[in-house]
Amino acid sequence: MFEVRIHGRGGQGVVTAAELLAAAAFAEGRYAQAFPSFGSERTGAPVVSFCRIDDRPIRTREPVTHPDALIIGDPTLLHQVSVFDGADRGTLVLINTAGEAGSLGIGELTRELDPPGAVTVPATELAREHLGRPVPNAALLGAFAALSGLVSVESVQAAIGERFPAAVAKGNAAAARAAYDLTARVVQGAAPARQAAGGPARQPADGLGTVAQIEGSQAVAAAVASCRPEVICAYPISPQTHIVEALSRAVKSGDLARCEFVNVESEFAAMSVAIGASATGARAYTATASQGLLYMAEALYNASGLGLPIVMTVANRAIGAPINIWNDHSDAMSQRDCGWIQLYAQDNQEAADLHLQAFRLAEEVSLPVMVCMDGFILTHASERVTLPSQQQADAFLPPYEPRQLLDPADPVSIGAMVGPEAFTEVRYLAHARHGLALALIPQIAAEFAAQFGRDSGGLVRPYRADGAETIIIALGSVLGTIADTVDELRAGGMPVGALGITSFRPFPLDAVRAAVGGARRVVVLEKALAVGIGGIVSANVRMATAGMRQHGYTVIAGLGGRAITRASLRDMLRRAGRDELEPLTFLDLNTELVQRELDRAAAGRKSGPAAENMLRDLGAVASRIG
Amino acid sequence: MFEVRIHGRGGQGVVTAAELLAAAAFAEGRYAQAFPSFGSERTGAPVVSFCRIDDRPIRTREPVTHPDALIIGDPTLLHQVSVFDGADRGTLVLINTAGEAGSLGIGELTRELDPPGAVTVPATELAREHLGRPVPNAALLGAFAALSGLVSVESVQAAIGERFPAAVAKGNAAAARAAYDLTARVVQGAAPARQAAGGPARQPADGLGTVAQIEGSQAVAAAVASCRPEVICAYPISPQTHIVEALSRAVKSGDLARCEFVNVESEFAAMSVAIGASATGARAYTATASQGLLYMAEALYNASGLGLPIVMTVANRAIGAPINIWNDHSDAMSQRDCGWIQLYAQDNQEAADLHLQAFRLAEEVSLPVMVCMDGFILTHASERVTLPSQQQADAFLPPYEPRQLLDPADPVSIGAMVGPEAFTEVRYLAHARHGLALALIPQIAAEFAAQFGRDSGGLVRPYRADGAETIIIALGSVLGTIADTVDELRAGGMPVGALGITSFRPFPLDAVRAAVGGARRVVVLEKALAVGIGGIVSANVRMATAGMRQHGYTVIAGLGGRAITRASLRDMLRRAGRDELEPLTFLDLNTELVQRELDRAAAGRKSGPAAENMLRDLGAVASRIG
Amino acid sequence: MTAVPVKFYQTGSFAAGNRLLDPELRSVQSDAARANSLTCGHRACQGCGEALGARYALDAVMRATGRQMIAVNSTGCLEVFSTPYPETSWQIAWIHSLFGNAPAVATGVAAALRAKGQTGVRVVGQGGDGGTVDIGFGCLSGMFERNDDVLFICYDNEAYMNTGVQRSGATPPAARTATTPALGPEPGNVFGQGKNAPLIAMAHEIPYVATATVAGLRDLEAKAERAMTFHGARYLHVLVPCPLGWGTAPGDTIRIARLAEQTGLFPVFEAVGGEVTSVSPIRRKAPVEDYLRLQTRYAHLFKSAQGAEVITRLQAIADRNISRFGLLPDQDGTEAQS
Amino acid sequence: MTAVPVKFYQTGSFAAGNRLLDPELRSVQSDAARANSLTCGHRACQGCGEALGARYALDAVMRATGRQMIAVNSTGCLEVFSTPYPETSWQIAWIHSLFGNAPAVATGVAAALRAKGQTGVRVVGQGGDGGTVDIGFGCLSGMFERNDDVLFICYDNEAYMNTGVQRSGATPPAARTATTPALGPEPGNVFGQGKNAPLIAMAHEIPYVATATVAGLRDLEAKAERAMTFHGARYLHVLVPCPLGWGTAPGDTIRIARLAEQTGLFPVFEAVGGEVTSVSPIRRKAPVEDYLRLQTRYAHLFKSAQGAEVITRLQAIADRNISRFGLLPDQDGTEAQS
Ligand SMILES: Cc1ncc(C[n+]2csc(CCOP(=O)(O)OP(=O)(O)O)c2C)c(N)n1
Ligand SMILES: Cc1ncc(C[n+]2csc(CCOP(=O)(O)OP(=O)(O)O)c2C)c(N)n1
Ligand code: SF4
Ligand code: SF4
Ligand SMILES: [Mg+2]
Ligand SMILES: [Mg+2]
Repeated sequence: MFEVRIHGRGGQGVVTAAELLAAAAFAEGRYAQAFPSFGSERTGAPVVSFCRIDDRPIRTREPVTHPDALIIGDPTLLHQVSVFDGADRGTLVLINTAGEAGSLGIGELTRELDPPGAVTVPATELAREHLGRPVPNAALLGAFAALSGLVSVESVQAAIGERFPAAVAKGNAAAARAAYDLTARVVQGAAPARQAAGGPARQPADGLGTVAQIEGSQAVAAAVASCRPEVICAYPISPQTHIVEALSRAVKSGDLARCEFVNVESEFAAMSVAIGASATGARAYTATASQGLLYMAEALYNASGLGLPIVMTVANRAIGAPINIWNDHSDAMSQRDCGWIQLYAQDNQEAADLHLQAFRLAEEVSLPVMVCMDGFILTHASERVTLPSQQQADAFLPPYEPRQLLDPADPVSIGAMVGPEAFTEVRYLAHARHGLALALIPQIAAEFAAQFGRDSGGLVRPYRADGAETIIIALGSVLGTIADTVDELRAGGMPVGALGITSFRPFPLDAVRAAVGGARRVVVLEKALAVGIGGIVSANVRMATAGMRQHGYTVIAGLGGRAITRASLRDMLRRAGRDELEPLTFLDLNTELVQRELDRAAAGRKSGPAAENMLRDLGAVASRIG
Repeated sequence: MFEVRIHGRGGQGVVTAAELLAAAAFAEGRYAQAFPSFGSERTGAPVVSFCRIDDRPIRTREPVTHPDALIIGDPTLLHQVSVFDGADRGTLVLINTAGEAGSLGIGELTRELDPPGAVTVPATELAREHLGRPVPNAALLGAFAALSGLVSVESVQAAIGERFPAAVAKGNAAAARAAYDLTARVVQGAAPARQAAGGPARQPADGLGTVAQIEGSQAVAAAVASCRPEVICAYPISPQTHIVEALSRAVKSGDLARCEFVNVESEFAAMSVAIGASATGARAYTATASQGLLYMAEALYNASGLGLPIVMTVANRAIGAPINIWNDHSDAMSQRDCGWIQLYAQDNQEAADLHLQAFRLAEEVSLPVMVCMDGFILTHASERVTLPSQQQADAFLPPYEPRQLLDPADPVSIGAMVGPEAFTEVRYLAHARHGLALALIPQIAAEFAAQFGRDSGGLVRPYRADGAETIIIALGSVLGTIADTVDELRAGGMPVGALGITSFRPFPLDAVRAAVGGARRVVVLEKALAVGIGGIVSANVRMATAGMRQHGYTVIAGLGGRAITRASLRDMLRRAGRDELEPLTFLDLNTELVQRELDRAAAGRKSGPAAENMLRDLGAVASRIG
Repeated sequence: MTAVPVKFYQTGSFAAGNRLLDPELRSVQSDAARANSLTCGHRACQGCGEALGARYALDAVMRATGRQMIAVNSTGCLEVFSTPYPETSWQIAWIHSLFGNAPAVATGVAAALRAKGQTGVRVVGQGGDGGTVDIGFGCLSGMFERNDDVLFICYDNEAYMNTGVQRSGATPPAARTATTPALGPEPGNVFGQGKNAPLIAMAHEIPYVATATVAGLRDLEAKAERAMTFHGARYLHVLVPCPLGWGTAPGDTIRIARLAEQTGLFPVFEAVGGEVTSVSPIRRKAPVEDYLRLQTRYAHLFKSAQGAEVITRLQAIADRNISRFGLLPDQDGTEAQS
Repeated sequence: MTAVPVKFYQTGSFAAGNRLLDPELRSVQSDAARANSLTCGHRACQGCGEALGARYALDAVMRATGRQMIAVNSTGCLEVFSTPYPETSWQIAWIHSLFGNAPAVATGVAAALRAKGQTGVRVVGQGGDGGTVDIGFGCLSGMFERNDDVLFICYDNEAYMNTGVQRSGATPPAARTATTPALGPEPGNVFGQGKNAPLIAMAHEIPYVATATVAGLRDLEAKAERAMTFHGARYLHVLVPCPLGWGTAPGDTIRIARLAEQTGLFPVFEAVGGEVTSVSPIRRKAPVEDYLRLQTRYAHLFKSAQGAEVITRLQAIADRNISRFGLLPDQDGTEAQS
């Protein structure tokens, strides 16, 4: 695997650069993953993006901490941001400057790293010349192709061609070529283009569908569109926005016919519109996240209580206060008992596929389904996804045939009060329907696998769990990073395995029990915290492992977007393997920061707002370091 | 214990009758409990109320299923409602009619019961004569005093005097007296008034405070008022209404000074107003239930995230769809992870007391607190409560000294965004504050006990748990019924005990572990259901009992107001004792009803709305029986 | 006759519980004592204005649409008393979701019908004043703004009746409710608060807004029918006296509603595209006192010296309405607009 | 100079993320390239009308109250760009709670001050158009209805900017946003939708309602100050162009705002007790085309034949405003009210 980190400033096309690089690699039959860190387009703000390229599917989701290559779009960043973090002497370094590398003063910054020296390219100048605008990203990629040989310049040019309108594409492609040539001269001959080791096909086996290097949100939107939804309603909230924006384009352009797109005034309204639409026999879809999910809480319980098969994407994000737009599972977990089925996607392929399965499932058991996908980590990551053709989707998902329908020709009343005489039974029935779903989910996944030729969905997914003494349980995209970590630890001789839970509601008690039955210890990695007790998934897992004498650990990780790295996972699992872990552990907690605030609070009553105190503290600390 | 059931029609004062009877018993130094079933004041609707009287505190909360006495306010009910349900030959029966008992055709209805015969009294006529209105309740109570000797007619008259304005009281008292005299003649001498066996004092030991026979909502309102709240905001929802109505009277009349009462437009606004008020340094209070709690969900997380010490009563009620106004714990449980402290009251004394403790606790740890009390079962039940004097409350609860304050003289910003760099720490800190609360809750309870001379609050409350092989865990008012059941089973030789959890958040892992450590099996009785997995409290308890090899049972009971009876508990615990219980059991589930709906659903796709199907089914079944 | 088992669950809810009778008891509901009830609502209180208003409004819509309609109801008295299962009062497709979301659910119904091409089927949302002007107002305003093809009907009984008569944004000044008790220096609901939903609806510039009362059932029917001739968002605000909440005699419901009109306290009008197009003139002007005296919610006004002053203020409100809407064309010279 | 560690978390959020720069980078924010920025908002985009409007409005309130004020902010650009911790831009007591509840939080602040007798301290709520006219509208209307002592200021940039320019209830017809793309037969936002928040506020009959734009900063200040002379609920609606969302040059912000006024698309007026008391007359009337052409959100109008027709419809809207509010006293003979 080759890992690239791209630094630049908003306006330089840093995020696009990563995506283009991924597209170029994809075009050469490789696997690629591109995702933004500081996804800013405002002129001047420092921005980071990442790109991984490999001949095998890429599973890890952590940011690139140890880059094989660094592309630096603006030399003024060198002294403002620690761009060389994690670089070593093998790291290729490409800097956009018209000046000399020597004049940049890098030596000082990289003394300990001792890199083989940086290569410079006047990318902005080349862009100005060929494109007429000082946007250096294409030129940087051309130079990078020459420097690294990771992708050919032709592939870069092709990716540019696919991405931009003709005129812009032409200029960018020319800039890339020029930079390539220039750099090839500088490094005395371009690095030979690497060979793809029998890469994956760009066309699915059955000739249907499309394989694409695509942003997660776009993939999900395409999958949803292929389900022929009839009413889509949405209220914007990051990181859900790209999904519904794509769908609004599909509807407005007429690509998605016989569908109403309703821009509502709140999430409470969004779910309410979906309720009305679903009860009137329309296939209804919406998406939300975080605060939005909370604001529709009352309607969530209502939708499930009424048994309406609405499908909703939750682009998982933290919950405030304090407001935080980054990923964790607090939102979906807060609504785990609202009666909805909850499925968690491991990657964008599964995120897309789960939507087809979700509509099938929802309509068969007459219950709403949430498809949970990690916000930003999945929604904003570009990766290889096979999208269904309309024909395939239609074959898999029959038209919506409602159990109950508001129909003047056959009028029913829906939503009457139920008293003590039947309420227990109504709730039991909901639980029984979840039981039905528990049986159906693997069936639907199997049918999906048979038709589409890939595994998506199901109840749980064990990874090297056989013979594992330690099993780590998690949900969502972190499972990829975990799988890589498991491989490393297994290679080092530690008998560890993993278990992904795809269906969190209904919770597959038996499947979990069976999967972890043989292990001596279970580590549950959770992206949410039940304040005042600790683990949420853990408590559910404990119901499954009742009576077993296992060590159980709860590890809270990734809250509010804190990156979960293989290094931290490795270390944590090793400690777990020695049973040295606390029963409740916060991964990578900054204990000093916390202690200082606890001290402030203990020192006197009027200690001020806690979160703000810590931010101020952190700011102070950071400036003290320097 | 003497148990009375009163049947009548809306407008006859059936609920008031039960309360007056309780007040009369209270006046005689006895314990009494009065609560309505069908609390209707609409003319004509059948209504039931209950009254229990004893020389010891009354713990059971189930409706009176086996009455020692039946008071029937309208003879036309005899053939419409099975008023004799659960009666036996020892049951006293008093019927309001001007006619002959023989002419009512009771014989047929009571053949199997073989009661000693009913006594009649022309209560409506007496009321018309003495009161000028056909409201028979006072007269019925007078007659009942003569028939049963349970209370003296003087106590009945005194209770009437306390309840009504002078003129109305006078007429009612006269009617009661006349009915007493008449009945005494009919039964050939009034039954001798029973002696109170050294009943409890009507004045607390320290001479402060007041002992009252009072509705739970009124008791809570009084306790809240004694905390000197500065902003109260409320949005009506059953069964919370009586509490905030009482507080609105206190504010509007000026009794509660320096307090703003804000009638808001929704629960979302209610919590938001409380947030603004609390951040501005005001002691803020609100109350809600059910749908209202869900509708403020986003604001709940915000209040706790900002660390604002708001106190809120949750009058626990089921959540829809289907809409259901009765009690269970679904509402509070749905928000168990919102960062609030959650305390559950066992009875109305504790409900009142917990509010004083809640403000103390909230303000010390800077976290909001929910005081959860069972809707209707507690909020609408009249029982003996000792209310704090203002002086006592002031001694216990110092003025609110906020940790953070919106103050133009010392301006701070509250509620900024926190990114990945500190979010984990912010959440950890919230958890740490819950840890602080875990230590403080017993301290505050101890201080409370020292000052007020009674136990209220704390983390958990074991009942005969020592040496118990089976321990039943529960929250809230059902613990009273459980305590009586435990006594019965213990008397029968079964080693069973109970554990009440008062503090559900923070969850007292250690205390629970310690309390149930010696038991062979733990039965968790839950008034909520996590659809798709089962128990909620159970899963938390399992975290406490990690590594223990106990049998664990989850029993879902009381959903949507289904009565939890000693008979059902007894039977369930006996089965548990033989380990014959299913791991997940629905107490008193009507399995046939459920099965028929499952069959309908299986029979075809368009099976219609499920809840409504079951209601229709039930209706049909009921009429088939007759 | 079937005897039903004793119900062992507690309610005590002021009004909601009242009407939760068992289906088997329906005979009791319609027994002699109820025969003179004005309402058709299966479990409404006697003399319930809401039951009356809803029946007439919905029947009119049913006629206007040839039964091709779907109704969405918010939580409240109407919802509770109209759905005594197993037999609901509704002969139409009907859904109840939540207290605060009926307008949005109606939007969803309308969107589904549009997506399916069922343009012949029309949508009515309805709720009490609390569900409409308070908790549902965000959704209502959103539905107005999008101009969704929904007629929303508010049955205004000026308080939260279903939960036992608490103050709403439609409660008039001085009225006593459970949360605006007749205590203290300013007993009852305070002056200077409250929202005028029809005027606010007009400010949304939706195609059609109208007000009506149960004293003018023909007028109500005509407006419900007229509303169905428009497409887009429409709003009908109907004053429906509530004997329980207002403390009026069950037989006085229509009389009270008429007095609300004739005092000028409740102006009856129609507006198209945000402009008033017609008003129902007052035939015989009545002083507000006539109206207030019949209602125990205003009883405190007649028990204190200060009460007279309050009545004067209420009269001023009525007079302002009269001149603003031209309710007395002859008296103040302003012609009612056509 | 301190080098900060690389930030390894993903955002990709269109605009929110943009401004989440590290405190250490503030020097960059205020470097040469930014020196000509019109705004004082620490992390607002260049040329941000909202930053400008908020600074002038809040400063005016600060002066009017002698700094005795507390501000409540809803989620949105203003909230995000004004609180770059550890140093916030706010020199006043300030709280952010949620996106949809700022008016209610402000009510709570006002109630607390009243309970504590701190009547000298005044409360300002503020938010974007989304937070005000859409998700916050229920709370806003409730605050209006209760006539709580709060001035609420809406900074209207006609879309949800903080999340990347989606349509709000204040988005004008034909404007392209991320959820009303310039595609299909009716590109951009459709006609016949949208709500006019100032008019609706007036229909609540609150003491004071006014509109302003950043083209008239003195006027804005005067209105903010005047608002503080009233007690009860007040509403100030300020048009604040957004270079990012409207696709305008950062330097054109004030020019765009002025054109919004001069075309008649955004009438500037004051209303007391629900009645318009003054309007800012148009000095030199401009055709809407002048306004539209500067904004890429309307670019599609200039690329198709159909576009001209749409521009005519937009012109009609402007003309209706002009005659309705009497914005051109000379031209149509209607005097602007004093
Ligand atoms: C979110 C929520 N809050 C509160 C309630 C309780 N509630 C149900 S109906 C009702 C009052 C209804 O008042 P209104 O809309 O005026 O109708 P009415 O009963 O007066 O006809 C209330 C407060 C609820 N069901 N849901
Ligand atoms: C309940 C909820 N829904 C959605 C969001 C996401 N959100 C935050 S700010 C914002 C847009 C703000 O728009 P506006 O109020 O117009 O302010 P602007 O940013 O345009 O100034 C959105 C959609 C949220 N924070 N909370
Ligand atoms: S309480 Fe009022 S509105 Fe409700 S049913 Fe009774 S009369 Fe009708
Ligand atoms: S997106 Fe618009 S409103 Fe937000 S900071 Fe930038 S210019 Fe201002
Ligand atoms: Mg009402
Ligand atoms: Mg905006």
